[in-house]
Amino acid sequence: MTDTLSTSVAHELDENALLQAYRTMRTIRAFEERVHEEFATGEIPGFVHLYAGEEASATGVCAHLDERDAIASTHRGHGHCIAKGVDVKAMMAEIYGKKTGSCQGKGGSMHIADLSKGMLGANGIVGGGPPLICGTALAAKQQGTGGVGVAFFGDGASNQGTTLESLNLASVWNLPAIFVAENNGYAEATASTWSVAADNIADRAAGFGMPGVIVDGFDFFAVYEAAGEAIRRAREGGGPTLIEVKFTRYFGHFEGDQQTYRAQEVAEARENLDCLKRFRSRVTETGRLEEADLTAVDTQVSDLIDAAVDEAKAAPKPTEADLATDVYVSY
Amino acid sequence: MTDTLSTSVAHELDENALLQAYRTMRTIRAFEERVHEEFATGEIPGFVHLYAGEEASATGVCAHLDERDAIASTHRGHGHCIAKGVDVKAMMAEIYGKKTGSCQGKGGSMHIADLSKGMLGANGIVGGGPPLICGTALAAKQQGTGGVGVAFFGDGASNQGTTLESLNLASVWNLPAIFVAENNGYAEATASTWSVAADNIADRAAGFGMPGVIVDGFDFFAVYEAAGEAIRRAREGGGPTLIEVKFTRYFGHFEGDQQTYRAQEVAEARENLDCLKRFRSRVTETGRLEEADLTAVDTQVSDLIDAAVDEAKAAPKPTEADLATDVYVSY
Amino acid sequence: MARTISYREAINEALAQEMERDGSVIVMGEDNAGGAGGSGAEDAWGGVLGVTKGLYHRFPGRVLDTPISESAFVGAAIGAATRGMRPVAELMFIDFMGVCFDQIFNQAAKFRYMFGGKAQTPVVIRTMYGAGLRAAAQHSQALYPIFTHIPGLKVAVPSSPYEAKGLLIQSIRDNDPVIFCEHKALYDATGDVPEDSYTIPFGEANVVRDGDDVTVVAIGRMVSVAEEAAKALSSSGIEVEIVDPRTTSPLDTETILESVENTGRLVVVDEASPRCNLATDISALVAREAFGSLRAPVEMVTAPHTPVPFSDALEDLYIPDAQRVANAVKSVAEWKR
Amino acid sequence: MARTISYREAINEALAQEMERDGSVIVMGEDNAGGAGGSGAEDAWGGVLGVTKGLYHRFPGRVLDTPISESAFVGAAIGAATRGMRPVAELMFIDFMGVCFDQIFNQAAKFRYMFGGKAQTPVVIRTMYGAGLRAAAQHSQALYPIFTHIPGLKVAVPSSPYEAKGLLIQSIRDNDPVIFCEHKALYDATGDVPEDSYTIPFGEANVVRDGDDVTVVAIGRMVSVAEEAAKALSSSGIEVEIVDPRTTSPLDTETILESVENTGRLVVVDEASPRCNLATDISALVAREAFGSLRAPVEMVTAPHTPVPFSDALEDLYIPDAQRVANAVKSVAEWKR
Ligand SMILES: Cc1ncc(C[n+]2csc(CCOP(=O)(O)OP(=O)(O)O)c2C)c(N)n1
Ligand SMILES: Cc1ncc(C[n+]2csc(CCOP(=O)(O)OP(=O)(O)O)c2C)c(N)n1
Ligand SMILES: [Mg+2]
Ligand SMILES: [Mg+2]
Repeated sequence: MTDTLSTSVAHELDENALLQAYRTMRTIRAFEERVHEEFATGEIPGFVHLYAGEEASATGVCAHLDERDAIASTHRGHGHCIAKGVDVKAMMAEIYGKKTGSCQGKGGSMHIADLSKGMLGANGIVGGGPPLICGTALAAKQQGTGGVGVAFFGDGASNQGTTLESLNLASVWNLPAIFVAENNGYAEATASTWSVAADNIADRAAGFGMPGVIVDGFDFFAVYEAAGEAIRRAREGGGPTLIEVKFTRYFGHFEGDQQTYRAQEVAEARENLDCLKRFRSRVTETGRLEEADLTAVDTQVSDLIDAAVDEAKAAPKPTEADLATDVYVSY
Repeated sequence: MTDTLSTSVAHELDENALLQAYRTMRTIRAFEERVHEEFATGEIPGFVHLYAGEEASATGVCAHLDERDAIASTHRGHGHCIAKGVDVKAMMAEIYGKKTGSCQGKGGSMHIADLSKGMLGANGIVGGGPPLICGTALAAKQQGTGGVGVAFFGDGASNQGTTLESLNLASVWNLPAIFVAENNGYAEATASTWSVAADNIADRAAGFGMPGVIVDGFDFFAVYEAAGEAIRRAREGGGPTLIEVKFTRYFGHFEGDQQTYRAQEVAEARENLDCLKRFRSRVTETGRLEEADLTAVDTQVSDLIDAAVDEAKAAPKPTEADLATDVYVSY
Repeated sequence: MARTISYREAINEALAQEMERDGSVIVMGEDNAGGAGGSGAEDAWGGVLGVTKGLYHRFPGRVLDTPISESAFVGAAIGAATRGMRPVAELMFIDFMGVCFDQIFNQAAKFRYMFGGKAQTPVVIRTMYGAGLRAAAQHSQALYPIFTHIPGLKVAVPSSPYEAKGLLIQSIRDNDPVIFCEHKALYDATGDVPEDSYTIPFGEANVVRDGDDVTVVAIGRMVSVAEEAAKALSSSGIEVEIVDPRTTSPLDTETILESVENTGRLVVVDEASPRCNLATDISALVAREAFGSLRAPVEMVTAPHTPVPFSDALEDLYIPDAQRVANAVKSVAEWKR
Repeated sequence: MARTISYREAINEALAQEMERDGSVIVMGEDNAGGAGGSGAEDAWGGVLGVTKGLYHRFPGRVLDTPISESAFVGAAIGAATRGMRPVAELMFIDFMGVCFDQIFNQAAKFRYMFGGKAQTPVVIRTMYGAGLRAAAQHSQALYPIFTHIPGLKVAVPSSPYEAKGLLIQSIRDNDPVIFCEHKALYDATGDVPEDSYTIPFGEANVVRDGDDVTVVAIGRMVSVAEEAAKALSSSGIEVEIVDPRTTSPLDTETILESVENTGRLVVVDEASPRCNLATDISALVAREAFGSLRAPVEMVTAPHTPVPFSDALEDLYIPDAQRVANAVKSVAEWKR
């Protein structure tokens, strides 16, 4: 895990792009920390899984994507949504179960989606996304758009048959698909070193005929670079890639998790590895951005999240009239 | 693919064992060729998949097994059944749908089983067997019997999620399980070189933390040796192995298949690689067995199959009284 | 112009006509062409029973063979459907749903609702169901009740070549996920089918035969079994009205209820296992909505609560036949309080 | 001696007592202990909602965590059951059946029949079902009708701590595969439960409440909803008889039919989606077998034909409640031809 801002990457990203990346990561972090607080008050219903600590992955990958591209996410989906451009206020309202939410309150945290943004949904099924992404990649290929599909999934999901067979299908069909294994060390309370019978998830790539890459998930630039290469190759017809991103999740598996199964890891990671801290010191030390630029973003983001929570709380819930609508297009 | 009868293997197998191996392979071949003929007359119902050409695999693996051990098979299951000691006459009767069959006529070719012999069934679901074998291996481990579980499956099945996740589970639980990928080149009409996005199925082993071995499936001794090592390791607590056995199936995918998707491969294999021919010439050339011994086996087998077909044809079918029995132990 | 063609040909023609009409229609499944990567001919199979034969050469790049990875390729069809394609994926036997059901019932079926009405998933899953081919317990089931149970799915069960073509074209044009259940024992059945393209709307039952004495609702292949029974019954003076719902979800409850309001008697013929199946579904509907008209107990003719047996001797007893239908009809026709 | 304990504790106690009694009983599932391979405590979770907590240390080597590979580990439980073990595998949410259904319905359920009566597969699959926890469309379903549809499976749906313990012990001792459906909103419900081990036989309904006016058959958590409705109805002069089938397969048809023969009226309360569910199954049974006694249409109170919504405002409308049950009872009680 090196700390040099690779020149090619530095070259690719202008100030605006750097600021945008920072804004995305900061938005995710602020969103999650606020949901964490609000959940504790008891006002947010259901199961909520937070992405804090993992921001560099969603952000570094999605920075390469545009409207031709689709992503599929997991139960831990807020970060992917934000990085793919889903409206933050609508997301917050969705988490509160409000009619103004991304899914009119019908989906909740585990199902936030915005198909108009190419965000195919958080997914309550571990391993649910990779098959779908074979499909969005196939569509892009058939339509000749140059688009790619990206499946984000966890270390736990890397043991699910649906994920594994998707790797093979993507290779056999030579799809423009990227499989991003987010190895945050645990699936619920189970360590990935135990559940994944290989040194790295990326080691599985060879068995499915594609390159496997390991990146430091605390390092936005490392993710950005690896994803860029894979996405470029995919767009050019070079087929799929498996990227393993390694990092730590900052909160419990879901809100309420006591986390007796792990020890000091989180505090250490937060202190020494944190993606936001590292990004900040790197771009300032190399003179690409000023502290003041970043602090301004922090303030804007903080205001946005405040507004999102206020509006979400004030918004109306769906009503009986909504219960049976939108099951089908027509029935 | 070498032709030397490895000394360790030669040492392990006495004359009786060699004769037994030959008898098993010959029985499978004769069984399948006869079913092929009989199917053409229209008297055998349903879908029938023949194992001819692949005899060395079932035989070379099962030669190491005893009553502590269980195997799971596929739709192409006759060979595995015979090699694990299922009664040949009962098998034939089953294929004819008779009350005297291994399954009272309720199962048919795709479901022949004999649990008292540790034969967990042919299986109509591609990828159905590997999870089950994790279970029989787990049972052996929990019970401390030293038993192993062996899952036979095809190249096509090596792309099924159920198979892949079983590899991982077997490693994670360190099970005494052997996964035998029988790569006969095709899944139905689809070439394994196309459907398996890796040079070899065995290459997938590394991603699941177990050794992967490739053997010449036309060579009984090669299979015997590789299986022996894997089974020994498993019995000693050394965990699972993936063995890829490469060969060619002699008949179509199922009876009735026109096989326009492949060319000369079968005739060449039958002529130059056939496991029975090679076994025969090796054991006679090295002076381990006499031609006459083998010919005597041929005759005995041929008589057995004749009798099996005659008895199967003459046997009664199940009746209305059988329709609703044996769904449950009690209900 | 109508000609006599087979159920298999009707399905093939529906696929071909829709592929011709709409470039977003693609077809995928194990050996739907056949021969990929082999040393011999491509389109070697055209599906395991030849249903997709010929499409591969006619529509280059649009008939995709797949590895044996039903979750991945059925899921891929679903994912592609959210991005402007209209994929028709083949789940070779309905019995194989167990390895890919999640993609169907938790993904495709729920997207629109979970995502607040903003998703559209026009995918068709063609699949083969039913007993009669001595294919035994894992290749003979009639699992459409399970799909019918799931909100968000539509389920078509064509009973004839005419229905097969019209319902499949509708399925492909439909904007919701459709499970299209083809009875494997019907592929060689023939019937009059218009050459031109046409659709049969979902949720519109077909009254196959008029009659005033007993309503028989029959699903899929059971329609012809019911017709056979009806003929025999007619000669003994009982006139049966046969209703073929054609789609089990949506279900044309109106036509069924109207018929029972006229006849006062109901028999449902369903090849599926007896618990929580279409026979119970329709019987319960009638017992709730048309109770006042019912003049006899409802009757249900179904498979027994057993796996499908292999032996022909048993399988023939397993499948509902005209005799059992006729007996059920007689019992409700003759029923007295 | 009976004490008041929770549904969660009752299940835990059943597991512990059977593990104590029979060394072949093992327990497996994702985080059934929790903490495997981690730097902290093992038995960190005891299942996602704490149901298996404490067993890991009490029964060394017999509580197995698993990777997220439901086909592999549910299949492993099934395979082990054919070789002398009595595994209890946890499918965390019933909604996850889609990734492992094949092992359950094509393997475990069919072995005995397909293999001519020579297999025995005493496996229990414990799984959580039901709405009410704002867990949304993929974590709230009541899919027991699907398992009930499958010949070869038994299905238990305990409605209270007492039922949970007795049915689970029976499930473990039973020699057939059992799907044991725990309602996630009942885990904190309390009730009297004997300390000693006991079994509740399958296929024996419990008449929860006697009444002569209307029979209400209610499944799982719907039993307490029906009880609430019954209390309210009693004060307006309608006496409801509540039947809890306890197992949906086998189903105690006798008790249901006897009750309806007395009351002449039936309401079935089923949390599942309305098509091909238990409500239709039981309604159809009654409309066939007790038609002569029926004095009103059958009524069914079920979830609507939609996925389970997330928002509490919608989910509370989705789940059948006492008011809807009471309305249904009144409608059949007051029905006139
Ligand atoms: C098919 C399925 N099995 C199990 C679960 C329950 N579950 C939800 S999240 C989770 C852990 C996932 O771990 P991982 O893939 O590493 O993702 P992370 O939570 O670490 O982001 C589990 C077991 C599920 N939702 N779906
Ligand atoms: C889940 C599932 N998908 C598809 C099939 C249909 N099918 C039966 S055999 C077969 C090919 C299997 O190929 P392989 O695993 O290589 O075994 P082989 O036939 O070559 O022995 C297919 C696709 C099935 N039985 N089960
Ligand atoms: Mg993880
Ligand atoms: Mg093969």
